Amino acid sequence: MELLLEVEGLKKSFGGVAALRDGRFQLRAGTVHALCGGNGAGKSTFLKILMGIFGRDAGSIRRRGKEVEFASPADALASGIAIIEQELSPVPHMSVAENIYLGREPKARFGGIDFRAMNRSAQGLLDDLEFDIRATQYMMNLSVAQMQLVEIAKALSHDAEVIFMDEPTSAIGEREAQHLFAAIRRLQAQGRGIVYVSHRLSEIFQIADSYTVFRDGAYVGSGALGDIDRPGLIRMIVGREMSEEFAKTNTPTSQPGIEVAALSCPNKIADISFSVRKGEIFGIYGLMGAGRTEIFNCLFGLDKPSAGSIKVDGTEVSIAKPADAMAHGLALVTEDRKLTGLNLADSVRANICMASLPEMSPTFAMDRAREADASRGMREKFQIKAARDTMPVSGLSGGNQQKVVLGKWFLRNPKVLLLDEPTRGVDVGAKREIYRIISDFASSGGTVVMISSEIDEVLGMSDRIMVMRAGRSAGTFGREETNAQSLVHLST
Amino acid sequence: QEKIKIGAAPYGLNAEFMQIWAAALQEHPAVKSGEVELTVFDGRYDALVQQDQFKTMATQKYNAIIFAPIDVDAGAAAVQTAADAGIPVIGSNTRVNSDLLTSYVGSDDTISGYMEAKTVLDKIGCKGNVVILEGPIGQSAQISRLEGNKKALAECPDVKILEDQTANWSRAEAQTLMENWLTAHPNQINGVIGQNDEMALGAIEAIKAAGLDLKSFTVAGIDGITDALHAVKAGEMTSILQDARAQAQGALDLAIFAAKKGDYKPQSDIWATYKDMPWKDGKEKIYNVPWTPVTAENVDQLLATRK
Amino acid sequence: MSAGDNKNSKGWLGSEQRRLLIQEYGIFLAFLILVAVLSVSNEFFLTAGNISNVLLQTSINGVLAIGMTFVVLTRGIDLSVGSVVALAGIVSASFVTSSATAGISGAPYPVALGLGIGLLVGIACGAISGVIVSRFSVPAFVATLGMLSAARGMTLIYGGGRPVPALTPAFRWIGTGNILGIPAPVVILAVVFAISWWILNRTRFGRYIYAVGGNPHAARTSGINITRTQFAVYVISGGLAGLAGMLLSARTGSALPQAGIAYELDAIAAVVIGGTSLSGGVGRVTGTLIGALIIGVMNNGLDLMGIQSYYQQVLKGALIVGAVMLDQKRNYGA
Amino acid sequence: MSAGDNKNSKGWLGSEQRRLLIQEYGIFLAFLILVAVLSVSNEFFLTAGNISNVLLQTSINGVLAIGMTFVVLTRGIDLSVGSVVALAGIVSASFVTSSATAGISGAPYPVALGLGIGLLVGIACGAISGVIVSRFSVPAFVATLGMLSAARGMTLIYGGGRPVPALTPAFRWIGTGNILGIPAPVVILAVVFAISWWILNRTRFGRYIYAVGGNPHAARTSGINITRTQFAVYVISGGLAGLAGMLLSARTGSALPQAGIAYELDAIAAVVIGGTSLSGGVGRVTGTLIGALIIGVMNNGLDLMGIQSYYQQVLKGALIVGAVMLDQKRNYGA
Ligand SMILES: Nc1ncnc2c1ncn2[C@@H]1O[C@H](COP(=O)(O)OP(=O)(O)OP(=O)(O)O)[C@@H](O)[C@H]1O
Ligand SMILES: Nc1ncnc2c1ncn2[C@@H]1O[C@H](COP(=O)(O)OP(=O)(O)OP(=O)(O)O)[C@@H](O)[C@H]1O
Ligand SMILES: [Mg+2]
Ligand SMILES: [Mg+2]
Repeated sequence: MELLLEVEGLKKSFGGVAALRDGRFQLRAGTVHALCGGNGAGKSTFLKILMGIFGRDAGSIRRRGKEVEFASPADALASGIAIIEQELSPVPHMSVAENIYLGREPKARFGGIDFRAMNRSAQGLLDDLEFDIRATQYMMNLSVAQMQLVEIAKALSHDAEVIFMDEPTSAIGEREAQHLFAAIRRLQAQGRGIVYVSHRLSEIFQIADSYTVFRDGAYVGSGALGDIDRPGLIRMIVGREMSEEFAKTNTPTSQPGIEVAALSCPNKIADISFSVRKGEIFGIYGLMGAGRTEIFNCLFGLDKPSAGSIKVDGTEVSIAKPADAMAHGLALVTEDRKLTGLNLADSVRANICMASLPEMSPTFAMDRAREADASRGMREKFQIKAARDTMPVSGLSGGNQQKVVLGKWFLRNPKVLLLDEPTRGVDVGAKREIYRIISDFASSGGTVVMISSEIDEVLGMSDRIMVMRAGRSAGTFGREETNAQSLVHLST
Repeated sequence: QEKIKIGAAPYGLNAEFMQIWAAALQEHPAVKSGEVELTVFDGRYDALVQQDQFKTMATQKYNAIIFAPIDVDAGAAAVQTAADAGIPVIGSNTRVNSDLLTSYVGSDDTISGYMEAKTVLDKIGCKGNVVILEGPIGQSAQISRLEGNKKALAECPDVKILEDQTANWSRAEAQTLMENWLTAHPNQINGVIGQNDEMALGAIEAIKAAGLDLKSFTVAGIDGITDALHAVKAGEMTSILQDARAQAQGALDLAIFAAKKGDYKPQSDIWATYKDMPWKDGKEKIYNVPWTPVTAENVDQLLATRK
Repeated sequence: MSAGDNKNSKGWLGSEQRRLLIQEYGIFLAFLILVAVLSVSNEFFLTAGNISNVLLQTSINGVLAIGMTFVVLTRGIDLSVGSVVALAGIVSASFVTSSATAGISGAPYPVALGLGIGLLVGIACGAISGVIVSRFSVPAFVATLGMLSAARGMTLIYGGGRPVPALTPAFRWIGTGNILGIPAPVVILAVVFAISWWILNRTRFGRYIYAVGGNPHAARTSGINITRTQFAVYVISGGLAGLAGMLLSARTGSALPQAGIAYELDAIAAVVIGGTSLSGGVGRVTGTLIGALIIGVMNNGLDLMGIQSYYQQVLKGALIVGAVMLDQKRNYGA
Repeated sequence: MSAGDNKNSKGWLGSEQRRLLIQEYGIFLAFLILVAVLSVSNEFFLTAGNISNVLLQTSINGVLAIGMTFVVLTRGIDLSVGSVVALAGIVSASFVTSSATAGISGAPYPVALGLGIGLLVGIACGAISGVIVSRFSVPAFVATLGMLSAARGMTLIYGGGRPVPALTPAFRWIGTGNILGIPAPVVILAVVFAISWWILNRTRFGRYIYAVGGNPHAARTSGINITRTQFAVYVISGGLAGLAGMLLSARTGSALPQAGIAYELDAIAAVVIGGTSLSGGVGRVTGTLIGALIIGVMNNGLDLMGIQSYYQQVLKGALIVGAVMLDQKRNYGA
């Protein structure tokens, strides 16, 4: 069978720190190839080099047997390669259609753009994928998930022979993921090659037919997925034996931690009530756009609810801004780390300390020893892989960035933890670790509310689960009385 | 009786000289008596802004305009605008290269440039080294004053011009420049020719700050601004008074004269002060306001007018 | 009464379009208010002559601001426009002067030569800034500040520090002529605006400008040549500054070496007042035009009312801020 | 030879620190090269007297640029500093003049009163800009451009367009005095720098500034009060502009209404040359100091070498760009 891409000995380092030491793989036509590895293994770096986004330090890339050198993504696109990047990169003040056809706008007479044709084909594309997005909407008005869908549509619209998908499903819901898989199957049938990166192993086993594993920037092994089982793949990824169960140790107490009554925000959520006890992990499940994030925004003072009351520790509180919420012991891990979670230009240490500055500066001056300690503590707790803690977070791999956000909020020792897609982009090994940390937090009397689009995660971690549908609660269920099917059923 | 509407268009009002000029207009007897309604337009040091203001005045049908342009040549277009609207224009302070100017009241900058350089050269005995602090390059006053400076310097071929730079009429810039020159030419500078008082004062500050004796320098400026009068009184520099009041009030008299089509007698006292500049029935094209060197004798009297 | 209302809402814009206009250009409302206030408080303000004046007075800043819009949309800034105005003005003038003392030997040449050379000078300055910004990743502020200083120096060197007077009537026409009763500079501004609007809103290059400013990374991964796009906007800004320089000398009848000082501030102000963000990717050239008109109307109106210059400066400061505040209210309030 | 090398590398900085210094402040290298070239080409450049001159000439722009650094780090810009220099200078001077014609009745007052009032004026201007930017979300460019115009107007109104001369010797001391042989303005700059460095690098407020500039959304979500942080940086910039205004009038011996015009450009230039990004969140006040020194050294050096002013301007433009290009090479190259 023909090799669409063949890569050997790819090397890349940033400021003396090796990100990729030996990247290798072979992509055959008509296959879906899973690229696996832990956080910081070098997957994104590898794909970015192949796409011409980064230059390489060493190694060879052969496209259909011919040695190639991509100086920029334009070259890669020209040779029939497209990418869905891990980090979303929308042009916010442009329409969806303009984002999709950026750089390839259909021409009209006199050298202008045929906007009509562009909108029509973009809408056609989105409709084919069954993504519920209008092509004329401004990108900045979309939710993270919707932006991710647009990125998917954009990559597919390129009609490329090779498509890289770097964690395309990390922000989207189950239903949309299935639409994506259907599209992937169609591409596969046309003899194209897809490289698929995901930390959700079930997806890999569902869609891919071969795999390559990287660990610490180097090739570890490859093969057909039919020849390996789930524990085997995990062993290759993390380099040791590891079970995959949810480490659930908490037992809910009877004291209320956070109580929400009749919370409403026009056009977003209506009449949301729930109460979470100390020591409990309360899951919120729903399809994308169901209004889950909006609940947290209202609770944390990022948005103004039109009605409703919030009680923390049994006393009613009024929250107008995040600082108020924090004063009452709330912490919020937001779903979009790039937009609301991190100051990308600043150091790992500064980001970890960002929400605890007053506590760390009793006399206005920062207690730098405490900052360093806190940073070291969180890096150990979440096993954040960074060369130095003074390096900018923008230089961290996606999963490690997510861990920095978690570290920032755990550092505050909150009473109530609001988690919005907390394990987005986190590898199997670290996920387990994070589950354990969340669970320990609950066992020691903390209150946890967790939004997740991953059914396994919600079912595995939560004591009770609220299902959201179109801005309203579709019911709350105990862990034992529900299963994946009924959750999906309720949410649609 | 209709009031006479007169517009004054000075090139800019941020510096003291034009401020005195504008204030003198307001103190003219005809303005005080209410016979004339005067509006002053700030040209913001931009030829085009001035031209636009002429259009504005034409729209509003002013009876006459007093004009102190930023530039000799660029002023012509503005004057043309006024002429097209049938409004007489009286020049003041800076000439305009235009036949359409009704008349002009000002002082010849070439003369003052010559005079100040001459004072410096006389004091240093026509030998030694001088530096020149110039106005913004290309501005009419800078060009003419430099011409005068050069004319005087040509009479003393032994005098060397060590440095010659613009400090843009600015005291702070001149101070910095002089600090650096004092370093680059230690004990070599004998005379400082500042094309205006502000820059001369800046040079004096630099000399003082460097701990040097002011007596071993001869510093000259032009205009006779208040600070310079004080400095002259203290024996630190020489200056030549450019009579802003005479330029302004003279021009205003001529403007009223033009607006009333000759049915007017001048009201300002400046015609009595300057015997060398007779009114001549307002028929002259050019009225040259004489330069007055500031001396120990007249400085107190001049200072008294600045209250 | 109600009939009148109905008639109004069927005016030259449908109500939906009007709503959009106000939402998109809250600044347009500020402009209308300013015009309304001035019309009431001064009898001359709304005369045909004065309207023509205001447009004429806006033309140079308008041309500069439109060029600046291109640059600012890509997250850049062009501080050099004022100096380029002077340089292009003086170089082109030296080819079309009938004064023997100034100008290069043999001038005046045909007016087209003068115009062509003025444009070329502007484009060359823009190209240099463009290369420094796009190829060498020097921050635009630094690169164009360097050009501000260098172009001013070259202006003084070229003309020996003296103005070039006595431009030929043919050349002066572009600054003082009329086309169907409309001043030539206003017609030129209109043409520049129309072309720029078309480029920014209707062509690929326009989209690339927005994309490069909105998200350079996304632009690059979409195969857009960022270097070339950035380079091009500085060339455009330089070329338009060259054009503005010629308009300026043609209007004043002589090219001054100190022309155009601080023009960059007014140009950037028009851009920002018009709603274009200095962080790039957002904004419209229509807004810029309104911004330039606000500045022009303000200067004209305050002069018309005969407000004393010192107080004018205070008022201008307050008005600029007030206009934009009104805009912000519209956009973010309620 | 090799022994000498070894000795060198054990110099006042360890090799690791030195590497960091060059990496972080590529501009420092540019500065050293500039100094080296000037030392070789002019015998006076490295004399004690001239070094003191350069520092003195850098002091006012240095103070302004440090204030500007605070603002720029939060993604803002303060165009009003030049006008605030003039306003604070003239108001404070009017309290400490011994001239009967100028000043408010009863002046001179004690120098402390004059200084206090000058600072207050600066702080008040900064506070107004700060409120407009932080509360009303007016773009900083517009808000401070308004203040640029308004403060200049108020300066002219306050002083009637005339300078305030004859400042008391006690007041003039801050501009012309010496402390242990070091000019007082240099000492003031050093103190301002030290405090600012401490605030930006060692305090909670400094962290807020970087966070707000780096990602306002993330800062807000982390409980940081953006409004208050933004407000504070404009107050700091205004206060330092007030201080600079007093230094300027104390140095020149009289407060001029046209003082400080275009100072904002030099201040921002120092900030940007020093590596602080106009898009906020990244930069160091040490870089700003080096940036201000580069500008100061350049002006001084070109004057010392007696280069003609037209050519100076061209050279200055080229040098600024060159220095930053060197820096960029260091950062992104190899
Ligand atoms: N711009 C950069 N500067 C410095 N280091 C970088 C940069 N980009 C990546 N790295 C480093 O390279 C290593 C590999 O990162 P990469 O993003 O390729 O990992 P990944 O396999 O995609 O991880 P994840 O699953 O978390 O997305 C990481 O250790 C990261 O810190
Ligand atoms: N920036 C925005 N502008 C306008 N509407 C928005 C915006 N963000 C979200 N919405 C809409 O608000 C509703 C609730 O969105 P929210 O983000 O809270 O949903 P969610 O359940 O968290 O889903 P997900 O995060 O998976 O998209 C949806 O209808 C969504 O389309
Ligand atoms: Mg990755
Ligand atoms: Mg969500």
